[in-house]
Amino acid sequence: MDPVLEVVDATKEFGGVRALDGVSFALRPGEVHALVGENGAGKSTLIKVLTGVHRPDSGQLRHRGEPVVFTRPAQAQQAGISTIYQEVNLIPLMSVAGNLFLGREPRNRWGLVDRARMNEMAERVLAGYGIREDVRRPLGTLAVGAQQMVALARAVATDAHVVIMDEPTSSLEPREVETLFGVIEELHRRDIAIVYVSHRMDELYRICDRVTVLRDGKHVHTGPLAELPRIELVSMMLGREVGDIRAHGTTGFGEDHHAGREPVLRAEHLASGQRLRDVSLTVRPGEVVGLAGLLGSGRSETARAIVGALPLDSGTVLLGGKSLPRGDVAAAVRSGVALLAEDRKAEGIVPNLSVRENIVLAALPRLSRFGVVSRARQDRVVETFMRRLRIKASSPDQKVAELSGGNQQKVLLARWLCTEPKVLLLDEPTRGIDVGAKAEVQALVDELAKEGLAVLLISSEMEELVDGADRLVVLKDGAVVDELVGEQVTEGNVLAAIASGGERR
Amino acid sequence: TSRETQSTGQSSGGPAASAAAVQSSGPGCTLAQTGYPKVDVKDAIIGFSQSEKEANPFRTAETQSIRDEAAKLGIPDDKLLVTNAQSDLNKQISDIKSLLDRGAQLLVVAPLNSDGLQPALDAAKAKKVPVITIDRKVTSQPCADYLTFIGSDFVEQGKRAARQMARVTGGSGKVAILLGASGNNVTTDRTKGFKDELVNTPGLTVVAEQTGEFDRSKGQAVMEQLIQSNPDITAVYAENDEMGIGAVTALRGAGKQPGKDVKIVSVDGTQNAVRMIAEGSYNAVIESNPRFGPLAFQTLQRFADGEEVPPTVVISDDEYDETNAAQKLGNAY
Amino acid sequence: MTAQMTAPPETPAKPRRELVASVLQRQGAAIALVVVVAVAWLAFPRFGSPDNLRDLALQSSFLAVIALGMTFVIITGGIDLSVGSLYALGGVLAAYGSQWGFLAALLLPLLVCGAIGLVNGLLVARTGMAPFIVTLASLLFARGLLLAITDEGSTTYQIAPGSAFLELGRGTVFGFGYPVFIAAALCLLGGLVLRRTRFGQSVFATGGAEQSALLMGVPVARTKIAVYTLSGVLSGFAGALTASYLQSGVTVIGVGTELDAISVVVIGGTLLTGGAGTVLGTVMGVGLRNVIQNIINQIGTLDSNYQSVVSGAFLLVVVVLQRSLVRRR
Amino acid sequence: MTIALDRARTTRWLQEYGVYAAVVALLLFNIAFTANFLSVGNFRTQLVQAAPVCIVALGMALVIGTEGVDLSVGATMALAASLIPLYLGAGPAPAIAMALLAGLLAGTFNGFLVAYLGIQPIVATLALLVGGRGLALVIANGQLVQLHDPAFLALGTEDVLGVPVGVLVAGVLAVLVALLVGRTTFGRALVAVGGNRAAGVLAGLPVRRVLLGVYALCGVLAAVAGVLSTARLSASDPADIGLLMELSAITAVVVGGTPLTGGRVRILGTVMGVVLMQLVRATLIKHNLPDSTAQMVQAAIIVVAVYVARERSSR
Ligand SMILES: Nc1ncnc2c1ncn2[C@@H]1O[C@H](COP(=O)(O)OP(=O)(O)OP(=O)(O)O)[C@@H](O)[C@H]1O
Ligand SMILES: Nc1ncnc2c1ncn2[C@@H]1O[C@H](COP(=O)(O)OP(=O)(O)OP(=O)(O)O)[C@@H](O)[C@H]1O
Ligand SMILES: [Mg+2]
Ligand SMILES: [Mg+2]
Repeated sequence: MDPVLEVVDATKEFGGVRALDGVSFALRPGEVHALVGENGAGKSTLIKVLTGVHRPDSGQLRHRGEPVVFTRPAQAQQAGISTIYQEVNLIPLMSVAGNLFLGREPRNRWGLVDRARMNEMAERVLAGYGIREDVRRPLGTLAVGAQQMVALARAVATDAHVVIMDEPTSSLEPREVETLFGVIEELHRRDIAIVYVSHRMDELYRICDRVTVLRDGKHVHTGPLAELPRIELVSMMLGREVGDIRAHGTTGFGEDHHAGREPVLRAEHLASGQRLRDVSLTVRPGEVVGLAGLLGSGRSETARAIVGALPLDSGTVLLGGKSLPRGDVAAAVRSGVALLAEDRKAEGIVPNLSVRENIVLAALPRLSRFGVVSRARQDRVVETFMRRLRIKASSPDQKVAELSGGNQQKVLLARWLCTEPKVLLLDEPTRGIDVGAKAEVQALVDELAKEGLAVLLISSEMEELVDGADRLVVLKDGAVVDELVGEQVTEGNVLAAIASGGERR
Repeated sequence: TSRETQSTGQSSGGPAASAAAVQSSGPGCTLAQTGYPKVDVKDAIIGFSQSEKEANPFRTAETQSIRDEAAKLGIPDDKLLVTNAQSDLNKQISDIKSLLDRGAQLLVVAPLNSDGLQPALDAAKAKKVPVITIDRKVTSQPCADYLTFIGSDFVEQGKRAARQMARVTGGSGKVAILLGASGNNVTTDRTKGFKDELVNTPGLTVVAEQTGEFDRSKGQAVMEQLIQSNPDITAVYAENDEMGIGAVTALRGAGKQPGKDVKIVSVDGTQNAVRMIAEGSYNAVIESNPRFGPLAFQTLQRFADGEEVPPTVVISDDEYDETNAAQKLGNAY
Repeated sequence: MTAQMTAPPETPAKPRRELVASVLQRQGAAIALVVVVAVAWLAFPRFGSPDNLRDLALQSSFLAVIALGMTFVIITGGIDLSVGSLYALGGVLAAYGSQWGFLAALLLPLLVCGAIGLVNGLLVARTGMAPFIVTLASLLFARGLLLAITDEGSTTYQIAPGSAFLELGRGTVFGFGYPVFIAAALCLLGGLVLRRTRFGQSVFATGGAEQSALLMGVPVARTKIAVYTLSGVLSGFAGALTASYLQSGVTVIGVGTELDAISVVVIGGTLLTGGAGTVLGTVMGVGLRNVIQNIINQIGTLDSNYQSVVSGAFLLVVVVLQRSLVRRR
Repeated sequence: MTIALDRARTTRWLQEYGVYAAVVALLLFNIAFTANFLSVGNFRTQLVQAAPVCIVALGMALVIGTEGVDLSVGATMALAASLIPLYLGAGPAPAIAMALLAGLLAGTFNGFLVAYLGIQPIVATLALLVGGRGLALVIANGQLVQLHDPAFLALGTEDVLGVPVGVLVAGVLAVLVALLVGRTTFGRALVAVGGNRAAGVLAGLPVRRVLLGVYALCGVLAAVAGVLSTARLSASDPADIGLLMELSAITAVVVGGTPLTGGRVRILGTVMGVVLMQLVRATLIKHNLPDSTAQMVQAAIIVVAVYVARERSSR
């Protein structure tokens, strides 16, 4: 079968970093093709080459057998290739309907955009994806998952014959994931070819026909997925021996920890508007407390409230028995609370600064005297943590924006660890990072807890929560509905707690 | 028909002395000709539209002169309406229209620019309100669009500056010109007059002309540059006193003696410049007389009385040099 | 203005309190305008006189045309500092062109200023240079060009008294000058383009999230080029209107007009960060500025130095109020 | 391949060192084609004239680093200048102190609007640009005031160690500001706030205080420039001092390679940017070009300089 879309021997460099190195990739009509690899393997770059966002330095692009050059994403779209990019890429200030139809708005006979019809059509389309919001609302006011569904609807609504999805499920909740899979099946039936990128193995095996593995910008393997053992796939991604990997479990977490008696962190009756109604929880030193709940249940808000980044209507946060001043992040950080934020790009890295400067950012007061930064102490700290977290960067002077997602995440973790915190709040610490890095981060969390750190872990991955946490607090609609301890910490119990909404207690 | 306008002030010494006007040519304009109503100045509501902020001595003296004369004539405060256009042409048009709206029966306007006030003049015409423009002529029809223009002859100022320049330099040397703001017709006229007259003194050559935008610090900065690139400059013609004073500072900074090594002639007649002549660090200043008050009110009264008003009334400009600076310092503004 | 223009983009239909807040925020300038006009009407008997209102409308029309283009530029997340110079240049070119008749007088400024706007757009869109600095350079360039064609500003081109072109700026209907109607029509059209065309959607998308817009297939570069060109053309046109009104190509106008235009656009509720804004808001902003200016004139006795202090304070009050309304939401 | 690599390297080099190359090129041009260029006096003049712009540009660079801009620097200079004659009777020190205090207040006011009320910098500082000079004129009663205090005027005329006072002050301030940016927590925080404000907040940086401090510093630096310019002019001239200074300063900063998008501050680049623009002006004056040509040439140079130094988006 002739491929519908194909790159041959593509190379792409970003100022010395070779993101793609002679990669060839062919997509057959009607197949669901998985694209996998570690963080920074070049998946997103390959996709951007396929869709005209980047032009390859060398190599050729073929569409239905004909050589083509896409200079703008619009051209790829016109050719019937539509894409959902890794980060939600829509216009937050524009209405939901406007986003959905941007560039192909229905027009009346004077050529003017017919808003009424557009809204009506948008409502109809989105209802099919289980979204019943006012389509005239700015898109930015929707929850992230809903936004992702809008992006999906937008990509599928065009009469495309190729749909490319770059990590579409990373911010979807299980119900939405099912909707997405339904859509993919439908597209499959219509003989539309799909490129699917994800770090979640289960998903890949469930929906994909074939797989292409990239490593360090190079093509490693292409073949049918079903007959490829999972462990072999992982070994190809990581470039390590199968046996080496088998020794580890699926997550990087170890056994339960031995927590101290007295909680170091105590949050009492936190409330903030509609989003947080009543959350109380405690974390003891050496303990990993998981925060479970559906998307939008207020987990991130809880974490933000604890560090003072969310204005509280009522409630107190006590650290070691002393209450933290409300709304003062600096004070919380000084007292030893650290929040690894959910959105790495928006609230984590400072892209223009170097790896070194990013790492020491929160610890500056400790590394300076009279406001002057001590170079020696700074370099020592940076070196220590780069080694300990195995941060892959050409040097501490490299711009953090040039690192892969997983390494950026490690830089942020390092930023917090070098403040020597008492409490670490981790909001989706492994979102969007590859299996290798993920296991490393998980192992690190484990190790930190063993050293006596109090950890609050937020994750949308049930497996991660259940494996990692010693105790689980379950949230629903901004309030605590249940708490699971020890043996109770199982996937089933969490789901039951969420479903029953706290009646179990 | 031309007519000598008499000075209303004291015969000597006081500031008003230099407000005497010389005649001008052209057919006159009478009340009958225009068909405007007869309005007695003392009982009228008078509007004065100033063009720029009163941040420089010329504008200060100009506005003050109008106010003083009105007070002298016993015009109550609420019958003299004053606006300031803040260097915004559109605002001046609005100002004038609003003066008309507020019932002004006679208008004195210091135009921001020679061109562009037509709409305001038309509005005055429609309301049969005579307009006198002072200090700057507008390119419209006298008698038809406005009554008359009272002001200096800027070209003549330039010529007089050139003659002074010839005198103080002894007729030879290299001259730098500090131009006024680009696009301003005062700049154009003072430059033209100066250059036209300078031709008669073959020993003097212009080696540089750069704008100092009528501003002291810009004048100083430009002068500093010119001294470096043309160390042989022996004279400076500044198109206003402020730039001239800037040049003095620049010359001092470069270790030269202003007024001696490098001669300085400028136009305006401000206290600061005239004092410098007396002190010997400046050579000559051609006055640009801002005291339009007496003449303006006089002219309006004569027009009301049915007399013929010439299209241009040239105000007499004094001249300051080493011979008279000390004793005429009180005249400077 | 028409209903289409008045409708704020994407009215959230839900809770009433939210709706009120959003109207306050979006139409803050309109509300302020109503209040200020009401106060002026009561406090100054001459404010409401037909002559004053006509003059107010006429004076506002020139700035409105410039600010219309600025609104488009700012919604794309850019800024155009060259409008003041282009305004002056447009006037000079119109006066210069009027010797060859109406069409030349109109087209010459539109073409030249449009071309400079196009260069602005090309530099911004294709090289990724900051709009602030690109248009700052063309502010200088356009002034220089203006001086070059007027012999360093010494020549002022007059429009011959009989010229048909004069009618454009000086004709009146019901005492209101043609520029008032022309500006109103342009703003109406501008509002329609912004709200109801694909181009308008591209403008919002470009300013809202440029990278996303690009990935969504919006012709970002073309949109940018178009808005800067539009801004240039409109500034040139405002200059031509002014020249016709003043009967000459005055060289001393337009200094600082860019700041006026930016501030009225911002007062009108358009975000400087791009992605949101309305033409109606801008029109209200222009009205507000000129009404305040008019009130200062009505007071009449305010020292000229205090006038700018009052203008600055006023700008501050409006911006702070608007900001607190946005926050409240 | 190697060609591509060379090109990439040249581009990077130009980006990094473009201003320096341009300054050198312009110097060479002047040495070759401008009469009397190579003289101590001439270089002194250039430095003396560049000093106030440089001081303002230093503050502007910091503000731009936080993703802001300060349009009110010229007005702040005027405010500072307007206060000097009022207090000069008590001696130069009190007069200067009052002027700097005015700068501090103006800057703090801007900073408050930006940091605590969340108003966009352009608009926040536009208010002071519009009103500040008016206020200065009100204070000064609208008049230029000739100054005679010899100790104060010495600031504009005297040398220290053979260097004019203004130049010395600018040099020292440049070094201090460079150290501030490179070596202190404040400098780090400033750049981080400009690069990613939300991240700064979560990292526990005192974001608001940093912003307030940056604008306050910018105000003080503008006031210093105002004091020096006033001394040099030997007159307090609130109507004209610092007119359009905001544009000169921003141009210098951007030409010097600091992007307007924040997150990066180049102090040496800024100083070079100031020097470049000063040399351009000097060259145009020395060659007696008419105003029209001068403005167009300046426009072209700004575009070319910024084009070369811009951050390239890879495609
Ligand atoms: N615009 C860019 N500028 C510089 N470097 C880039 C750019 N985009 C990608 N890179 C680099 O190219 C490499 C490949 O990145 P890419 O985003 O394709 O990885 P990925 O496989 O999608 O990783 P992830 O799983 O984290 O999404 C990385 O080293 C990355 O740092
Ligand atoms: N900008 C916003 N405007 C209005 N509502 C919002 C906004 N951001 C979030 N919400 C709402 O607040 C609630 C909680 O937010 P959020 O989705 O961050 O919770 P969460 O439990 O942390 O989920 P997760 O971290 O998995 O994304 C949701 O109902 C969401 O729709
Ligand atoms: Mg990716
Ligand atoms: Mg969350």
